[in-house]
Amino acid sequence: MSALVAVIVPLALLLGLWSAMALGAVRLAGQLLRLAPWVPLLLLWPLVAGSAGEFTWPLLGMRLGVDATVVPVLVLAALAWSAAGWFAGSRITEGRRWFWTGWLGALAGMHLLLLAGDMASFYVGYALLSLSAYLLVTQPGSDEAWRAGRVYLIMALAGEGALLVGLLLIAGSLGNAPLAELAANPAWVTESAARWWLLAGFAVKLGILPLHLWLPLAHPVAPVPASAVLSGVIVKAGLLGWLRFVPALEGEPQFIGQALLALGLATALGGVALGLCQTRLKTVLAYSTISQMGLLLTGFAVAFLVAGERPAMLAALGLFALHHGLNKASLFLACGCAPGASPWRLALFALPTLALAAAPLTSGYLAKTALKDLVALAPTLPLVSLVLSLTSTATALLMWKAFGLARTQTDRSIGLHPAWPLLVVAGVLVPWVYALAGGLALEFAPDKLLASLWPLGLAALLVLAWTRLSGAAVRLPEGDLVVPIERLVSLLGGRLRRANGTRTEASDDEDDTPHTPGQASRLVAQLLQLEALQRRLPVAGLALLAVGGLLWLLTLFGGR
Amino acid sequence: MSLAIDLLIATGLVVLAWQALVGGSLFRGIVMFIVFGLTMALAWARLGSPDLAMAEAAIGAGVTGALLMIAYWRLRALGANRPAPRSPLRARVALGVGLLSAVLVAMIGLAAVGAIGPGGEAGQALAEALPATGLGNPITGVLVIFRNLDTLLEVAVLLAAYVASRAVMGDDKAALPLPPAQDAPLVGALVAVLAPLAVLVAIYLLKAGSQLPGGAFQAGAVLAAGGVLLMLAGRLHPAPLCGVGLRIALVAGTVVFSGVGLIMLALGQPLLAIPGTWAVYLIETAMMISIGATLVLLFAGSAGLTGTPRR
Amino acid sequence: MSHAEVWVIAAAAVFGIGLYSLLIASHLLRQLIAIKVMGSAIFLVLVVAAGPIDGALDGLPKALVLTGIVIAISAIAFALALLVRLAEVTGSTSLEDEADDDR
Amino acid sequence: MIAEALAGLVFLPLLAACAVAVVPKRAVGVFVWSGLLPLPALLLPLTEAVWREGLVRLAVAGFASPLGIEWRVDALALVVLWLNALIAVFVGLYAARDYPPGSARGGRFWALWLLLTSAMNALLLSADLFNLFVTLELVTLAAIGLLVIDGKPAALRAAMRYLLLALLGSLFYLLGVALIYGQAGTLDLYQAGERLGPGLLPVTALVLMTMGLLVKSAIFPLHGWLPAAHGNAPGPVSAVLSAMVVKVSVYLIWRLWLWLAADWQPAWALPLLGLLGAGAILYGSVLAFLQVRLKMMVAYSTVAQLGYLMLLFPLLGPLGYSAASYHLLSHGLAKAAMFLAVSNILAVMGTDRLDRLAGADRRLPLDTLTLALAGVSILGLPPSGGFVSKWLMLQAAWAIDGWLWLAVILAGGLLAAAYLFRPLAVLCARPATAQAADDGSPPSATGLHWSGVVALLLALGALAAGLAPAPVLALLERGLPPGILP
Amino acid sequence: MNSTLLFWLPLAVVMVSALAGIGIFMAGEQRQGLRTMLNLFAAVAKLVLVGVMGLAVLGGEAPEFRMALLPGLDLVLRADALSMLFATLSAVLWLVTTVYAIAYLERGADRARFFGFFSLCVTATMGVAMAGNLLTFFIFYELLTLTTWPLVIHSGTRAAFAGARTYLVHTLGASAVFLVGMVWLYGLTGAQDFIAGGTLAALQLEYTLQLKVIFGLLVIGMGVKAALFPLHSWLPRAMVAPAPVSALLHAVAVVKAGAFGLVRVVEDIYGPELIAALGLGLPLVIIAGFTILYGSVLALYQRDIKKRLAYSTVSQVSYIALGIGIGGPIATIGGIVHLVHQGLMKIALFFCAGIYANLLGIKKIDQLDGVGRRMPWTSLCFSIGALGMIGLPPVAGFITKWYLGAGAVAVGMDWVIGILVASTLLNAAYFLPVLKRIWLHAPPAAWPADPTVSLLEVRGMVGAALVVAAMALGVGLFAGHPLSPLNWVTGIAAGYFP
Repeated sequence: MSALVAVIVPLALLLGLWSAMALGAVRLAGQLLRLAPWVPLLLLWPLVAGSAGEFTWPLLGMRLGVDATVVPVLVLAALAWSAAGWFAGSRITEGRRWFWTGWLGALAGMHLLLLAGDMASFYVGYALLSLSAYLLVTQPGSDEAWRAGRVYLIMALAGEGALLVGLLLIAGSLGNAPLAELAANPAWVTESAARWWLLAGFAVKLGILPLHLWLPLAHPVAPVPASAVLSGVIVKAGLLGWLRFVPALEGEPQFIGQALLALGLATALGGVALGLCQTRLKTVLAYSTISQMGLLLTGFAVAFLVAGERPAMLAALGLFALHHGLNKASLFLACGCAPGASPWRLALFALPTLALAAAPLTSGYLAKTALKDLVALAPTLPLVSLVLSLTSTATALLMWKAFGLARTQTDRSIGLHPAWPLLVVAGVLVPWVYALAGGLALEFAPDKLLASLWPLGLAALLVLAWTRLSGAAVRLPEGDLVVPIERLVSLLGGRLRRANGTRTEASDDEDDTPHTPGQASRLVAQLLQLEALQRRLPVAGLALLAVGGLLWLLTLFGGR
Repeated sequence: MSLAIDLLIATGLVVLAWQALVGGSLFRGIVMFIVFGLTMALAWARLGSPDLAMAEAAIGAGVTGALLMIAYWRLRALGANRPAPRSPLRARVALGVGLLSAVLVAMIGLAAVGAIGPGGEAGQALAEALPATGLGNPITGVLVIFRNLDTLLEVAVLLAAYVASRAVMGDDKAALPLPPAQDAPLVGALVAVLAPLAVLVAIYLLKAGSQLPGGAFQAGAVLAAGGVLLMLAGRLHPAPLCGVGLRIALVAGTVVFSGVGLIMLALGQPLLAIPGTWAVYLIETAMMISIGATLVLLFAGSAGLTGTPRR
Repeated sequence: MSHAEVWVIAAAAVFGIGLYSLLIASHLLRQLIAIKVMGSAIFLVLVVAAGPIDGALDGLPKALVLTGIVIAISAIAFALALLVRLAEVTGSTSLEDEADDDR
Repeated sequence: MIAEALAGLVFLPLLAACAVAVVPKRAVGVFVWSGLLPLPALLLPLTEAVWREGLVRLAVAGFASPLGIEWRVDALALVVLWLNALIAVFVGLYAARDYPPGSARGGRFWALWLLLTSAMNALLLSADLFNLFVTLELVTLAAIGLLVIDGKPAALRAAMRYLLLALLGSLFYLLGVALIYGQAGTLDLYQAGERLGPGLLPVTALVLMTMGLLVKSAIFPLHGWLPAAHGNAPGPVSAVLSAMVVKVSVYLIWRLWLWLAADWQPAWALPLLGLLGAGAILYGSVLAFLQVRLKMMVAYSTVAQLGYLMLLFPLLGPLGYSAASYHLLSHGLAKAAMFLAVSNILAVMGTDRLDRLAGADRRLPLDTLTLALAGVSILGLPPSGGFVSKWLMLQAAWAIDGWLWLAVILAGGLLAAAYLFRPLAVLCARPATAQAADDGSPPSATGLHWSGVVALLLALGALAAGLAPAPVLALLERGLPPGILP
Repeated sequence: MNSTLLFWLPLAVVMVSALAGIGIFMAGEQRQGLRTMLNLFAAVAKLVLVGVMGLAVLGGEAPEFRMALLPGLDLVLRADALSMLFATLSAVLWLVTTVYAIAYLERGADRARFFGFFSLCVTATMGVAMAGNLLTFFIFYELLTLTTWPLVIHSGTRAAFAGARTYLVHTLGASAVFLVGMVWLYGLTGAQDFIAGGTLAALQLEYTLQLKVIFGLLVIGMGVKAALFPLHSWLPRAMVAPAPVSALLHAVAVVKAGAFGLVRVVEDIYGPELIAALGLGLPLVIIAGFTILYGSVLALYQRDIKKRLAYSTVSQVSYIALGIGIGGPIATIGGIVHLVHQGLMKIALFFCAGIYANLLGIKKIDQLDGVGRRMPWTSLCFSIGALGMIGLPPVAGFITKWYLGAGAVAVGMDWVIGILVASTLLNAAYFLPVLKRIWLHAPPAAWPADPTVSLLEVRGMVGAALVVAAMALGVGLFAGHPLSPLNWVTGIAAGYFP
């Protein structure tokens, strides 16, 4: 029951806000807005109550409930979203209706997504989330926002299309199956390629390498709280999708797991490489999200390499997601509060960067070690763990760049919003609390500490070397590959439109001359002349005699 | 011998038909037509049916000829007699029509010759049923008793022709022009003798009709001829309105015949059964009056007739 | 009733001439005469083709012919009235020279 | 009881006509309506009798067929009698507006109208070949008299041409009768049928009679006189001409070929008659589409629809027979309604030229509706009577695999759609000028004149024929011609 | 219920709007009060009657009106589950559209003619829904063509006539083909009423070739009105009709009659087994699939709102054909339930298009900038409709796509999912930019036309749009509800696949 409430409240709020605005009751709208930040916390209620509801009426028979895989993302969503909501409540001034429609829509989608117990509801939540996110991305209304929005929408829809194909393939045999049943006996996997369609669909949301193009465009351009939520929470929906719809079977051929592993590592390193070439802080952070998601993929790939490791994988990935979500959200909020204005703010900004770089004793170290242990389980080449550590170095480099950019933002007039420090604290504490609750082995064994320390040292060494040597930084436009693709599309579009131009819509403007019969053409004139001829008596007589004669012959001789 | 006479009359008919219809002036055509009518009467006589001969002579040649003449005169009075332009089309089609009608004639001739044979069953039935009716003349028997519906409808046709020609006239004109009366002395005397004679002959024909050749149609035609004579002699003039008496005369034939027929039906007899010879005479006189009046009015081309000339 | 064939052939010939003239003649009056002539020819065929009943020609067709003659005269009379009216209104006595009359 | 009904059908209008010719103008109205209105009532007992026995016979003047004249009423005759009665009454009601019985022309009009009705009843009853000739003459004279009652020059010339051709047709018919009497010795149509085989003479006689009747019913190559005559006739007259007068001679062609020549199996002649019909359908429709004047268009539509009646011959069979008879009925009603509506439009708008009638439906909503409803029946779209006949004809064509006839029937329907929707589109168009002047209220529709209502009733009759054809079809099923096995 | 009521009820349902139509014609142009009252009364009465009949059907009885029409052939109006579905849809939407039309034509001309033919058209639609055999279906099917023609030419402009002419050419051509098919069918099998599961099932494939040709003819006959690919070009051109006409007719009555006809032919005449046996399902799916893509692609290029909606209708209606073509219980349910969904969604879109055109004079898509601010509620309805069209949950379109996809896979036609997803993307491609313009663009300085409009007019139109949008949303959201169209159709499909 509580789950249903959690889903319905944001929608109700959206409708109330909407009609208030439409009817012009601004005062009522203001009051409703003040409620908005606290709605995400409702998520915690079903977590606590743990009730599972089944309602046959809505959609195709909606099941709601909370289960193990969704808990970390649930907590992350509750915390990050409410903080961002608090921040947005005071900071968003113009285009409020547009923003809040997007915000509450996304929130409702996320709620439904998290609490969904059956495929249809999950897909409904996911679709609502994607569509509302578009509104958040295009909220500023600048040209750049429109471009980002267009790219985002195209890729989001493509992803959703793939998702739909996968879901329908499953629905063919199982109908609107509950998710539990899906995970329990994945018999349907072998029947069709549904699994791979779903993998690709969710990969778009996670920004895995070839499909990441929209992320560096969309996240930075959105208003600060929206970027925080986008990068922090919404991206994790993709992970949830993988966990639910892409189960690994026993005798999975090895090359699949290795391919995924490689893709994850490539994304991690690629994200950092591209991030280093950026000039804007929020874009750097966006690329850092891409690389972190790559790491998640490596963790996920393990399930394909070694059987029976699902609980461990769930715990590790959940922890990592939680850690990354909170810290990334706080970093984005920082962008809204001029981090470079005072040393105190710089310190606040530094904490999450260190966590992300997996400095020892931070939540990052915790998550990264869990991840490394997970990957170690898989019978892969030793090279993989080495590369994994290198990713920490890379992230550290990226964080250093971000820190550099943050220092330049020294506009003191922008106040420090309390939501930022709150989120930073949560980022530090909550992963630890979760790890303890989750029962993860917390060793502080020296080799683990050392293993997390040397990458940082290497990173510091590289930074020093880099600034000494050239000082020139390589510049890349945001969204890297998107730019050439866009140019290609506009070229193609132009030619298509020109070709189509000739066939523009027939001008059917409403000229209202009455309908008059067409002018008689020559044939018609001849026909009328023939008719006039038949009127004359001699011709009629001739016709009569001819017909009579023919009839006489036929009757007399044709008869027998 | 009789074959020669028949051949003569037959070829005469064909030649006269050709003369009337092809070539020559219109007036000559009309005159030839009247002669053709008379020859036709001769033919009927040769074929042993005096009734038909009288009818053909009186109506076929006499009244029709008069109508044609008065129409020709009126057309000339209206100046509408200029010959129509000879359209090229007609020349081309003429040959075709001629050829095809020749084929048609051959076909009809062949068929008709084949049809010649002993009298049909209807003829025998007539011969047997006639004595029962007390009539001598089979034609009157057929006309009034056996196939009386035809005769009734035929009088109705005559009435329809009159009303239709009134409809054609339209309201604006009282009557069509008539040639000025000839006031030469001899005409007056001639008329004074002939008019009563016509009435007398008509009555005689009517009475004799039941036993001997004659009958309502011939009597009516003679009356009409008398009327036409009076008109031409200027004694009788067309009038814009049709007097009540004349109207009753016009519809007398139809009304009396239908009346008798319906009364008999009411009395349980079959429809249009004729009770006796008195009924035959009653019907015959009514028809005579109707036919006479209608033909005269058709000749006059006016709604009614009056004795006094209009100023 | 002798030599019925003679009459029948003559009647057929007269009918042919009438038909030819009706279709070809340009003056309406002549066409009406043609109709009357064809009528007479048909009556001839009707009576002669019926054949003799014990010596004399069958009486029934003769009665029909009488009716036919009266019908013919009434039709011709009406046609003449129509012709005169047509000549009066349109000034033409022929159906050939009229232009398209339903303009 | 039957004899009185039959007598009434013929003599009531006849005597009424005589009365109209005699009585003073004031009293004409009474006789007109007393002559016309009882006609449908008289038909009721007759219908019941035909339903019971299938055939009603009456020897006029008590003498049996070879000598006397015999009246026979079977299903087909009854259907056409009903059509004649309905047309005479309803179109008569309409005509009372243009030719009030009291007026000068009224007297002549109603005399001819009653004579025409009586003559058609007599024709439909009679089974005697010569009597048919006499009634045909009376019908022709009365019809042409009505045609020229307004005295328009175009009408006069059309009447003259119609008269000449009609007389020519009658002469051919009479010649055929003469030959048949010569051979068969009897004038009764059904007796002659039994006595004559398919020899040279009977075939010649039949062909001559058919030629005469083809001219009078304006079937395709010989239709030259119809458009001018029906197009220029006054409203009610054109309605009765198209709905009844032309149909009567087609009815006689059916009688000759299906009863008299029932067992001659003229295997090749029937398709020729069918082809004439097909030609009529296609040629008439195309010309109807090309017409500029509304009345001429409807007249050409008659030429086309008569083609359907001739399609009976190639599709000979119970289905084809009931289809053609039903088409005769439904077309009569629909065409009469259409002519009345068109004459209303002509009266109110002053012209029936299509290019000057744009937006007329505002002023004449009822007549546009009548035109549309009648159009539906002419098109053969459900739920009209036209559809029923088209449906049965299609089934008949399918039964004998007559794909040509199937195509012609469908093409006829589509072509009819072409020439019928064009005027409807013009009527409902909004001319630019009218729109500009549309600031005030739109031109108010002319009041609901009862003459418009009469036209609408006829159109609804055509539609109703579509909804309740079962009784009529059952009746026709009963009176099949001898040549056709049920 | 007693038997006499059961006999006359179907006829009453069909004829109540006909009587209203005739009354409206009689009332004439000036008496607007009487006309509105007649209109509303008839709409409500019909809804009540349909409701009563629904109860009877639910109660297991089968109300049936039978009249001997041709020897051996009857005019049958019968209420079975499928006909009730379409009848209820028509009755409900007629009431809503009447309210909308009254408001829309407040300042229009020729309203008597409009509403008269409007009522007759609904009579025809109801007749199509209730028809018990193919002949009755054909009669009302043709009546529908006739009564819609005057509505299409209502505005009387040249474009209207061009559109009407195309409409006529297509529909009358199709009726000729349909007639030949029907005659042939009756020739083969004799006159039979519709039987769930197909009347021809008992034919044991004697005339396979002829049955295939007949099926082709019947599909062409229905295909024109159901706007299947080669026969669809009349629909966009008929968009010149006023908005209420486009709304009810081209989104619900005419187009649905064609689709409904297809369902009848496939399910009630041939029956699913025979269709599968003769292999007729595949061609239908291929044609429907191609139409779906073709319609969507063409919709991309349209600048005029109603033209774009028209092409979207062309593609959406083919879902129904796709569903019954695929066969199998799930896809058939998807196909038939789309009858209701598409009706609701499309009518909402047309209502909004009508409001934009009537109140703001907006006809082209690029005039739609910022209209969301000026008319928030109308734009909301438009958005719900548009999202439904794309197939985004929770609007009704999603349910259909879900069932069609699942059904296709269940039968083994996986490639159909490709079509569904492609069409979803194409729909998004031509609807989302419109939504973007409506909501996210700045409004122009002045609207093309801003006539002073009475409150009644605005409330009537927007109210109707809102009601319909709400229904579209509700049907989608509460698809599981026992009374929802989805469960209703599941019951119907149970009849076809025992």
